[in-house]
Amino acid sequence: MKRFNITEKSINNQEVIDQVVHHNAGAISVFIGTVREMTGEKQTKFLHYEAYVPMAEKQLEKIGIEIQEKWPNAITAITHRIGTLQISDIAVSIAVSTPHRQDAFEASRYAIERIKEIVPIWKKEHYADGEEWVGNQKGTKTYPAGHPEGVKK
Amino acid sequence: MKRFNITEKSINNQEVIDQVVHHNAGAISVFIGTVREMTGEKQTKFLHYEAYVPMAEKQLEKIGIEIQEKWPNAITAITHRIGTLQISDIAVSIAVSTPHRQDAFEASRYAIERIKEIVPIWKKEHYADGEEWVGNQKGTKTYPAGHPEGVKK
Amino acid sequence: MMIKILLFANLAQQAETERVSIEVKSPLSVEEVRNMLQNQIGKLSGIENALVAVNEEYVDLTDQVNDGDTVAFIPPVSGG
Amino acid sequence: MMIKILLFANLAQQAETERVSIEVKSPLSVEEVRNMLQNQIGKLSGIENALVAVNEEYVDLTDQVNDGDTVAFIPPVSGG
Repeated sequence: MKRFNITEKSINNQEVIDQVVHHNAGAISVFIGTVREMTGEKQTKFLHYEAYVPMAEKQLEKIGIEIQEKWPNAITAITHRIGTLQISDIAVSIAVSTPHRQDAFEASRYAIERIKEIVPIWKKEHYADGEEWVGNQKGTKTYPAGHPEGVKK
Repeated sequence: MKRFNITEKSINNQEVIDQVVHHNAGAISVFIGTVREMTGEKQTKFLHYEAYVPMAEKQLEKIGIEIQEKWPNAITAITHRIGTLQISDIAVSIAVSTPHRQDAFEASRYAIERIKEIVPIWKKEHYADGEEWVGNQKGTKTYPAGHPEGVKK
Repeated sequence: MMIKILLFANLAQQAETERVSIEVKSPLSVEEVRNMLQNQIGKLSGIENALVAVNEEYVDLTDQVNDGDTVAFIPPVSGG
Repeated sequence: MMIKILLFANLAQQAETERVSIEVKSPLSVEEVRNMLQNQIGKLSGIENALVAVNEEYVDLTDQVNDGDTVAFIPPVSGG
Protein backbone atom coordinates (compact mmCIF):
# COMPACT_ATOMS: atom_id res chain seq x y z
CA MET A 1 0.00 0.00 0.00
CA LYS A 2 1.22 3.50 -0.80
CA ARG A 3 1.83 5.91 2.06
CA PHE A 4 0.18 8.73 0.07
CA ASN A 5 -2.79 7.37 -1.70
CA ILE A 6 -5.91 8.38 -3.58
CA THR A 7 -8.33 5.49 -3.80
CA GLU A 8 -11.81 4.70 -5.04
CA LYS A 9 -12.19 1.94 -2.47
CA SER A 10 -13.40 2.32 1.08
CA ILE A 11 -10.61 3.24 3.49
CA ASN A 12 -9.24 0.85 6.08
CA ASN A 13 -7.93 3.06 8.91
CA GLN A 14 -5.71 0.35 10.35
CA GLU A 15 -3.88 -0.02 7.04
CA VAL A 16 -3.08 3.69 7.16
CA ILE A 17 -1.99 3.46 10.81
CA ASP A 18 0.18 0.40 10.17
CA GLN A 19 2.37 2.43 7.85
CA VAL A 20 3.47 4.84 10.59
CA VAL A 21 4.04 2.38 13.45
CA HIS A 22 7.69 2.67 14.49
CA HIS A 23 9.72 1.36 17.43
CA ASN A 24 10.65 4.90 18.42
CA ALA A 25 7.13 6.27 18.09
CA GLY A 26 5.30 6.81 21.35
CA ALA A 27 2.29 8.53 19.83
CA ILE A 28 0.16 8.22 16.73
CA SER A 29 -2.42 10.87 15.97
CA VAL A 30 -5.01 9.79 13.45
CA PHE A 31 -7.44 12.14 11.79
CA ILE A 32 -10.45 10.64 10.06
CA GLY A 33 -12.79 12.80 8.01
CA THR A 34 -16.27 11.28 7.69
CA VAL A 35 -19.30 12.36 5.70
CA ARG A 36 -21.57 14.40 7.95
CA GLU A 37 -25.29 14.47 7.35
CA MET A 38 -26.31 17.90 8.67
CA THR A 39 -24.48 21.18 8.06
CA GLY A 40 -26.60 23.83 9.71
CA GLU A 41 -30.04 23.32 8.20
CA LYS A 42 -28.72 21.58 5.10
CA GLN A 43 -29.05 17.83 4.79
CA THR A 44 -26.45 15.98 2.77
CA LYS A 45 -27.71 12.92 0.90
CA PHE A 46 -24.30 11.84 -0.37
CA LEU A 47 -21.02 13.32 -1.61
CA HIS A 48 -18.97 13.03 -4.70
CA TYR A 49 -15.20 13.60 -4.64
CA GLU A 50 -13.05 14.00 -7.69
CA ALA A 51 -9.29 14.47 -7.85
CA TYR A 52 -6.46 15.18 -10.22
CA VAL A 53 -5.10 11.86 -9.04
CA PRO A 54 -1.38 11.83 -9.93
CA MET A 55 -0.91 15.43 -8.80
CA ALA A 56 -2.99 14.88 -5.65
CA GLU A 57 -0.75 11.98 -4.63
CA LYS A 58 2.32 14.12 -5.24
CA GLN A 59 0.87 16.92 -3.11
CA LEU A 60 0.08 14.48 -0.30
CA GLU A 61 3.68 13.33 -0.47
CA LYS A 62 4.82 16.95 -0.23
CA ILE A 63 2.75 17.38 2.90
CA GLY A 64 4.57 14.37 4.33
CA ILE A 65 7.91 16.01 3.53
CA GLU A 66 6.81 19.34 5.04
CA ILE A 67 5.82 17.48 8.21
CA GLN A 68 9.16 15.73 8.43
CA GLU A 69 10.91 19.09 8.11
CA LYS A 70 8.78 20.68 10.82
CA TRP A 71 8.64 17.71 13.20
CA PRO A 72 11.75 15.56 12.83
CA ASN A 73 11.12 11.82 13.25
CA ALA A 74 7.47 12.22 12.26
CA ILE A 75 6.17 9.59 9.86
CA THR A 76 3.02 10.38 7.89
CA ALA A 77 0.56 8.32 5.86
CA ILE A 78 -2.52 9.73 4.13
CA THR A 79 -5.26 8.06 2.13
CA HIS A 80 -8.05 10.07 0.52
CA ARG A 81 -11.03 8.44 -1.10
CA ILE A 82 -12.75 9.70 -4.25
CA GLY A 83 -16.01 8.76 -5.96
CA THR A 84 -19.41 8.61 -4.31
CA LEU A 85 -19.50 8.53 -0.52
CA GLN A 86 -22.45 7.96 1.76
CA ILE A 87 -23.11 9.44 5.23
CA SER A 88 -20.44 8.25 7.75
CA ASP A 89 -18.15 6.95 5.02
CA ILE A 90 -14.48 7.82 5.51
CA ALA A 91 -13.26 10.50 3.09
CA VAL A 92 -9.74 10.82 4.45
CA SER A 93 -7.55 9.03 6.96
CA ILE A 94 -4.31 10.64 8.14
CA ALA A 95 -1.88 9.01 10.54
CA VAL A 96 1.23 10.66 11.97
CA SER A 97 3.58 8.97 14.40
CA THR A 98 6.14 10.83 16.50
CA PRO A 99 8.24 10.04 19.56
CA HIS A 100 6.10 12.37 21.75
CA ARG A 101 2.40 13.16 21.61
CA GLN A 102 2.49 16.95 21.29
CA ASP A 103 4.14 16.69 17.87
CA ALA A 104 1.73 14.00 16.68
CA PHE A 105 -1.29 16.20 17.38
CA GLU A 106 0.23 19.27 15.76
CA ALA A 107 1.44 17.42 12.69
CA SER A 108 -1.83 15.62 12.10
CA ARG A 109 -3.70 18.89 12.32
CA TYR A 110 -1.22 20.49 9.97
CA ALA A 111 -1.80 17.68 7.47
CA ILE A 112 -5.55 18.16 7.26
CA GLU A 113 -5.23 21.95 6.96
CA ARG A 114 -2.68 21.57 4.15
CA ILE A 115 -4.89 19.06 2.34
CA LYS A 116 -7.59 21.70 2.28
CA GLU A 117 -5.13 24.19 0.79
CA ILE A 118 -2.98 22.45 -1.78
CA VAL A 119 -4.29 19.01 -2.76
CA PRO A 120 -6.36 18.97 -5.97
CA ILE A 121 -9.47 17.21 -4.68
CA TRP A 122 -12.99 18.59 -5.03
CA LYS A 123 -16.13 17.76 -3.15
CA LYS A 124 -19.63 18.03 -4.55
CA GLU A 125 -22.38 18.00 -1.97
CA HIS A 126 -25.62 16.39 -3.00
CA TYR A 127 -28.21 17.94 -0.71
CA ALA A 128 -31.85 17.03 -0.30
CA ASP A 129 -32.63 20.07 -2.49
CA GLY A 130 -29.81 20.36 -5.01
CA GLU A 131 -26.09 20.01 -5.47
CA GLU A 132 -23.03 22.21 -5.13
CA TRP A 133 -19.28 22.13 -5.58
CA VAL A 134 -17.89 22.90 -2.16
CA GLY A 135 -14.96 25.20 -1.56
CA ASN A 136 -14.30 28.72 -2.46
CA GLN A 137 -15.81 28.53 -5.95
CA LYS A 138 -17.17 32.02 -5.70
CA GLY A 139 -13.80 33.69 -5.79
CA THR A 140 -13.72 35.49 -2.47
CA LYS A 141 -10.20 34.13 -2.15
CA THR A 142 -7.88 34.66 -5.09
CA TYR A 143 -4.41 33.50 -5.93
CA PRO A 144 -2.94 36.31 -8.01
CA ALA A 145 0.29 34.37 -8.36
CA GLY A 146 -1.50 31.31 -9.71
CA HIS A 147 -0.51 29.12 -6.76
CA PRO A 148 -1.38 29.02 -3.06
CA GLU A 149 0.94 30.51 -0.51
CA GLY A 150 3.72 28.34 0.79
CA VAL A 151 3.65 26.00 -2.18
CA LYS A 152 7.14 25.15 -3.28
CA LYS A 153 7.47 25.12 -6.96
CA MET B 1 -17.62 -3.62 23.80
CA LYS B 2 -17.52 -0.97 26.51
CA ARG B 3 -16.87 2.62 25.48
CA PHE B 4 -14.52 3.05 28.47
CA ASN B 5 -12.50 -0.03 28.87
CA ILE B 6 -9.45 -1.44 30.63
CA THR B 7 -8.31 -4.64 28.96
CA GLU B 8 -5.52 -7.20 29.17
CA LYS B 9 -5.91 -8.01 25.49
CA SER B 10 -4.26 -6.25 22.59
CA ILE B 11 -6.22 -3.22 21.41
CA ASN B 12 -8.08 -3.11 18.10
CA ASN B 13 -8.15 0.58 17.09
CA GLN B 14 -11.03 0.14 14.69
CA GLU B 15 -13.24 -1.26 17.46
CA VAL B 16 -12.58 1.90 19.45
CA ILE B 17 -13.24 4.10 16.41
CA ASP B 18 -16.46 2.26 15.54
CA GLN B 19 -18.00 3.35 18.82
CA VAL B 20 -17.79 7.05 17.97
CA VAL B 21 -18.91 6.95 14.32
CA HIS B 22 -22.04 9.08 14.02
CA HIS B 23 -24.06 10.44 11.10
CA ASN B 24 -23.49 14.00 12.29
CA ALA B 25 -19.77 13.55 12.93
CA GLY B 26 -17.51 15.02 10.28
CA ALA B 27 -14.28 14.41 12.14
CA ILE B 28 -12.78 11.70 14.31
CA SER B 29 -9.51 12.33 16.09
CA VAL B 30 -7.82 9.19 17.31
CA PHE B 31 -4.88 9.15 19.68
CA ILE B 32 -2.87 5.98 19.96
CA GLY B 33 -0.15 5.61 22.57
CA THR B 34 2.45 3.02 21.62
CA VAL B 35 5.43 1.63 23.51
CA ARG B 36 8.54 3.55 22.47
CA GLU B 37 11.94 1.91 22.59
CA MET B 38 14.30 4.83 23.23
CA THR B 39 13.76 7.64 25.74
CA GLY B 40 16.91 9.76 25.57
CA GLU B 41 19.71 7.28 26.16
CA LYS B 42 17.49 4.76 27.93
CA GLN B 43 16.37 1.66 26.10
CA THR B 44 13.05 0.12 27.08
CA LYS B 45 12.88 -3.67 26.84
CA PHE B 46 9.19 -3.91 27.70
CA LEU B 47 6.57 -2.25 29.91
CA HIS B 48 4.20 -3.38 32.56
CA TYR B 49 0.96 -1.52 33.24
CA GLU B 50 -1.22 -2.08 36.25
CA ALA B 51 -4.53 -0.42 37.07
CA TYR B 52 -7.13 -0.13 39.77
CA VAL B 53 -9.50 -1.48 37.15
CA PRO B 54 -13.03 -0.60 38.30
CA MET B 55 -12.00 2.89 39.37
CA ALA B 56 -9.94 3.43 36.22
CA GLU B 57 -12.95 2.63 34.05
CA LYS B 58 -15.07 5.05 36.10
CA GLN B 59 -12.46 7.77 35.64
CA LEU B 60 -12.31 7.17 31.89
CA GLU B 61 -16.08 7.53 31.85
CA LYS B 62 -15.76 10.82 33.72
CA ILE B 63 -13.34 12.07 31.09
CA GLY B 64 -15.98 11.25 28.49
CA ILE B 65 -18.52 13.29 30.44
CA GLU B 66 -16.12 16.21 30.84
CA ILE B 67 -15.54 16.16 27.09
CA GLN B 68 -19.23 16.19 26.35
CA GLU B 69 -19.64 19.20 28.63
CA LYS B 70 -16.78 21.09 26.98
CA TRP B 71 -17.46 20.06 23.36
CA PRO B 72 -21.18 19.41 22.87
CA ASN B 73 -21.94 16.59 20.42
CA ALA B 74 -18.55 15.00 21.04
CA ILE B 75 -18.60 11.23 21.46
CA THR B 76 -15.64 9.59 23.18
CA ALA B 77 -14.36 6.02 23.47
CA ILE B 78 -11.19 5.02 25.32
CA THR B 79 -9.52 1.65 25.76
CA HIS B 80 -6.37 1.26 27.86
CA ARG B 81 -4.41 -1.94 27.99
CA ILE B 82 -2.72 -3.34 31.09
CA GLY B 83 -0.25 -6.17 31.65
CA THR B 84 3.01 -6.66 29.80
CA LEU B 85 3.50 -4.70 26.57
CA GLN B 86 6.29 -4.99 24.02
CA ILE B 87 7.82 -2.24 21.86
CA SER B 88 5.21 -0.77 19.44
CA ASP B 89 2.28 -2.38 21.28
CA ILE B 90 -0.71 -0.10 21.76
CA ALA B 91 -1.12 1.07 25.36
CA VAL B 92 -4.11 3.33 24.82
CA SER B 93 -6.50 4.16 22.01
CA ILE B 94 -8.75 7.20 22.27
CA ALA B 95 -11.33 8.19 19.66
CA VAL B 96 -13.42 11.35 19.73
CA SER B 97 -15.93 12.27 17.06
CA THR B 98 -17.36 15.76 16.61
CA PRO B 99 -19.22 17.61 13.86
CA HIS B 100 -16.14 19.76 13.06
CA ARG B 101 -12.45 18.90 13.16
CA GLN B 102 -11.17 21.62 15.49
CA ASP B 103 -13.18 20.19 18.39
CA ALA B 104 -12.09 16.62 17.67
CA PHE B 105 -8.41 17.52 17.93
CA GLU B 106 -8.87 19.53 21.10
CA ALA B 107 -11.01 16.91 22.80
CA SER B 108 -8.74 14.03 21.95
CA ARG B 109 -5.76 15.92 23.31
CA TYR B 110 -7.72 16.77 26.43
CA ALA B 111 -8.53 13.10 26.92
CA ILE B 112 -4.90 11.94 26.91
CA GLU B 113 -3.84 14.76 29.24
CA ARG B 114 -6.63 13.88 31.69
CA ILE B 115 -5.74 10.19 31.58
CA LYS B 116 -2.27 11.16 32.75
CA GLU B 117 -3.77 13.14 35.63
CA ILE B 118 -6.68 11.22 37.08
CA VAL B 119 -6.88 7.61 35.89
CA PRO B 120 -5.36 5.07 38.30
CA ILE B 121 -3.00 3.30 35.91
CA TRP B 122 0.72 2.83 36.53
CA LYS B 123 3.53 2.07 34.16
CA LYS B 124 6.70 0.21 35.07
CA GLU B 125 9.52 0.58 32.57
CA HIS B 126 11.80 -2.39 32.19
CA TYR B 127 15.02 -0.96 30.83
CA ALA B 128 18.06 -2.77 29.56
CA ASP B 129 19.67 -1.96 32.95
CA GLY B 130 16.90 -2.07 35.52
CA GLU B 131 13.28 -1.18 36.15
CA GLU B 132 11.35 1.79 37.42
CA TRP B 133 7.79 2.87 38.15
CA VAL B 134 7.19 5.85 35.92
CA GLY B 135 5.42 8.98 37.03
CA ASN B 136 6.03 11.36 39.78
CA GLN B 137 6.95 8.77 42.38
CA LYS B 138 9.55 11.02 43.89
CA GLY B 139 7.06 13.46 45.29
CA THR B 140 8.04 16.64 43.47
CA LYS B 141 4.32 17.11 42.91
CA THR B 142 2.09 16.79 45.92
CA TYR B 143 -1.65 16.77 46.42
CA PRO B 144 -2.20 18.33 49.84
CA ALA B 145 -5.94 17.85 49.46
CA GLY B 146 -5.54 14.14 48.70
CA HIS B 147 -6.95 14.46 45.18
CA PRO B 148 -5.79 16.06 41.93
CA GLU B 149 -7.05 19.45 40.87
CA GLY B 150 -10.30 19.56 38.98
CA VAL B 151 -11.46 16.16 40.17
CA LYS B 152 -15.12 16.27 41.04
CA LYS B 153 -15.85 14.34 44.17
CA MET C 1 3.03 22.88 -30.93
CA MET C 2 0.36 21.19 -28.82
CA ILE C 3 -0.66 21.96 -25.23
CA LYS C 4 -2.94 19.69 -23.21
CA ILE C 5 -5.36 21.33 -20.81
CA LEU C 6 -7.14 19.65 -17.89
CA LEU C 7 -10.28 21.03 -16.26
CA PHE C 8 -11.91 19.92 -13.02
CA ALA C 9 -15.01 20.33 -10.88
CA ASN C 10 -17.09 23.38 -11.83
CA LEU C 11 -14.73 24.27 -14.67
CA ALA C 12 -15.11 20.83 -16.27
CA GLN C 13 -18.84 21.09 -15.74
CA GLN C 14 -19.05 24.42 -17.58
CA ALA C 15 -16.76 23.25 -20.37
CA GLU C 16 -18.62 19.95 -20.58
CA THR C 17 -15.24 18.27 -20.89
CA GLU C 18 -12.19 17.53 -18.75
CA ARG C 19 -9.65 17.68 -21.57
CA VAL C 20 -8.95 20.27 -24.22
CA SER C 21 -5.99 20.53 -26.59
CA ILE C 22 -4.81 23.79 -28.05
CA GLU C 23 -2.49 24.33 -30.96
CA VAL C 24 -0.05 27.23 -30.62
CA LYS C 25 2.83 28.53 -32.71
CA SER C 26 5.38 29.39 -29.99
CA PRO C 27 5.89 28.99 -26.23
CA LEU C 28 3.55 31.22 -24.24
CA SER C 29 2.70 32.13 -20.65
CA VAL C 30 0.18 30.38 -18.41
CA GLU C 31 -1.98 33.47 -18.57
CA GLU C 32 -1.95 33.40 -22.36
CA VAL C 33 -2.99 29.74 -22.29
CA ARG C 34 -5.88 30.69 -20.04
CA ASN C 35 -6.99 33.34 -22.56
CA MET C 36 -6.59 31.07 -25.57
CA LEU C 37 -8.56 28.32 -23.87
CA GLN C 38 -11.51 30.66 -23.34
CA ASN C 39 -11.26 32.00 -26.90
CA GLN C 40 -11.57 28.42 -28.08
CA ILE C 41 -14.33 27.01 -25.83
CA GLY C 42 -15.98 30.10 -24.32
CA LYS C 43 -15.76 31.95 -21.04
CA LEU C 44 -15.28 29.77 -17.93
CA SER C 45 -16.68 31.50 -14.88
CA GLY C 46 -14.31 31.34 -11.91
CA ILE C 47 -11.24 30.29 -13.90
CA GLU C 48 -9.41 33.40 -12.69
CA ASN C 49 -9.62 31.95 -9.16
CA ALA C 50 -8.22 28.61 -10.23
CA LEU C 51 -4.68 27.61 -9.37
CA VAL C 52 -2.62 26.46 -12.31
CA ALA C 53 -0.34 23.46 -12.50
CA VAL C 54 1.99 22.60 -15.35
CA ASN C 55 2.96 18.93 -15.47
CA GLU C 56 1.49 18.44 -11.98
CA GLU C 57 3.39 21.27 -10.28
CA TYR C 58 1.88 24.60 -9.27
CA VAL C 59 3.16 27.51 -11.38
CA ASP C 60 2.82 31.28 -11.62
CA LEU C 61 0.69 32.95 -14.27
CA THR C 62 3.82 34.35 -15.87
CA ASP C 63 5.57 30.98 -16.17
CA GLN C 64 6.17 29.61 -19.64
CA VAL C 65 4.33 26.68 -21.19
CA ASN C 66 6.12 24.54 -23.75
CA ASP C 67 5.22 21.97 -26.38
CA GLY C 68 3.68 18.85 -24.86
CA ASP C 69 3.08 20.39 -21.44
CA THR C 70 -0.08 19.59 -19.53
CA VAL C 71 -1.73 22.67 -18.01
CA ALA C 72 -4.29 21.98 -15.29
CA PHE C 73 -6.73 24.60 -14.02
CA ILE C 74 -7.44 23.80 -10.42
CA PRO C 75 -10.50 25.43 -8.87
CA PRO C 76 -10.32 26.07 -5.12
CA VAL C 77 -9.81 22.63 -3.61
CA SER C 78 -12.18 21.07 -1.07
CA GLY C 79 -10.73 17.75 -0.03
CA GLY C 80 -10.60 16.41 3.50
CA MET D 1 -15.34 -2.08 62.27
CA MET D 2 -13.26 -3.18 59.31
CA ILE D 3 -11.62 -1.05 56.64
CA LYS D 4 -10.16 -2.50 53.46
CA ILE D 5 -7.04 -0.87 52.06
CA LEU D 6 -5.72 -1.19 48.52
CA LEU D 7 -2.13 -0.44 47.52
CA PHE D 8 -0.68 -0.11 44.02
CA ALA D 9 2.57 0.21 42.10
CA ASN D 10 5.52 1.22 44.30
CA LEU D 11 3.37 1.21 47.44
CA ALA D 12 2.25 -2.39 46.86
CA GLN D 13 5.82 -3.30 46.11
CA GLN D 14 7.07 -1.87 49.41
CA ALA D 15 4.22 -3.41 51.38
CA GLU D 16 4.67 -6.71 49.55
CA THR D 17 0.89 -6.88 49.30
CA GLU D 18 -1.94 -5.13 47.48
CA ARG D 19 -4.54 -5.61 50.20
CA VAL D 20 -4.51 -4.83 53.90
CA SER D 21 -7.41 -4.83 56.35
CA ILE D 22 -7.42 -2.72 59.45
CA GLU D 23 -9.69 -3.03 62.44
CA VAL D 24 -10.84 0.24 64.04
CA LYS D 25 -13.24 1.17 66.80
CA SER D 26 -14.95 4.25 65.29
CA PRO D 27 -15.14 6.17 62.02
CA LEU D 28 -11.93 8.04 61.30
CA SER D 29 -10.39 10.36 58.73
CA VAL D 30 -8.50 9.32 55.62
CA GLU D 31 -5.37 10.77 57.16
CA GLU D 32 -5.84 8.65 60.28
CA VAL D 33 -6.24 5.56 58.11
CA ARG D 34 -2.97 6.41 56.42
CA ASN D 35 -1.24 6.64 59.81
CA MET D 36 -2.79 3.42 61.15
CA LEU D 37 -1.82 1.55 58.00
CA GLN D 38 1.82 2.50 58.47
CA ASN D 39 1.70 1.68 62.17
CA GLN D 40 0.51 -1.78 61.19
CA ILE D 41 2.77 -2.64 58.24
CA GLY D 42 5.61 -0.12 58.46
CA LYS D 43 6.48 3.16 56.79
CA LEU D 44 5.58 3.38 53.08
CA SER D 45 7.84 5.82 51.33
CA GLY D 46 5.95 8.21 49.06
CA ILE D 47 2.49 7.47 50.46
CA GLU D 48 2.11 11.15 51.36
CA ASN D 49 2.15 11.90 47.61
CA ALA D 50 -0.51 9.32 46.85
CA LEU D 51 -4.04 10.34 46.01
CA VAL D 52 -6.68 8.66 48.09
CA ALA D 53 -9.94 7.13 46.91
CA VAL D 54 -12.73 5.80 49.09
CA ASN D 55 -15.00 3.34 47.30
CA GLU D 56 -13.45 4.31 43.97
CA GLU D 57 -13.94 8.07 44.30
CA TYR D 58 -11.20 10.57 45.09
CA VAL D 59 -11.52 12.09 48.56
CA ASP D 60 -9.83 14.66 50.77
CA LEU D 61 -7.51 13.69 53.62
CA THR D 62 -10.06 15.06 56.09
CA ASP D 63 -12.98 13.00 54.74
CA GLN D 64 -14.42 10.28 56.95
CA VAL D 65 -14.00 6.57 56.43
CA ASN D 66 -16.75 4.22 57.60
CA ASP D 67 -17.17 0.53 58.29
CA GLY D 68 -16.78 -1.57 55.17
CA ASP D 69 -15.24 1.23 53.09
CA THR D 70 -12.42 0.50 50.69
CA VAL D 71 -9.58 3.01 50.90
CA ALA D 72 -7.17 3.03 47.94
CA PHE D 73 -3.80 4.79 48.02
CA ILE D 74 -3.04 5.87 44.48
CA PRO D 75 0.56 6.82 43.71
CA PRO D 76 1.05 9.41 40.95
CA VAL D 77 -0.53 7.83 37.91
CA SER D 78 1.35 7.15 34.69
CA GLY D 79 -1.11 5.74 32.19
CA GLY D 80 -1.35 6.69 28.55
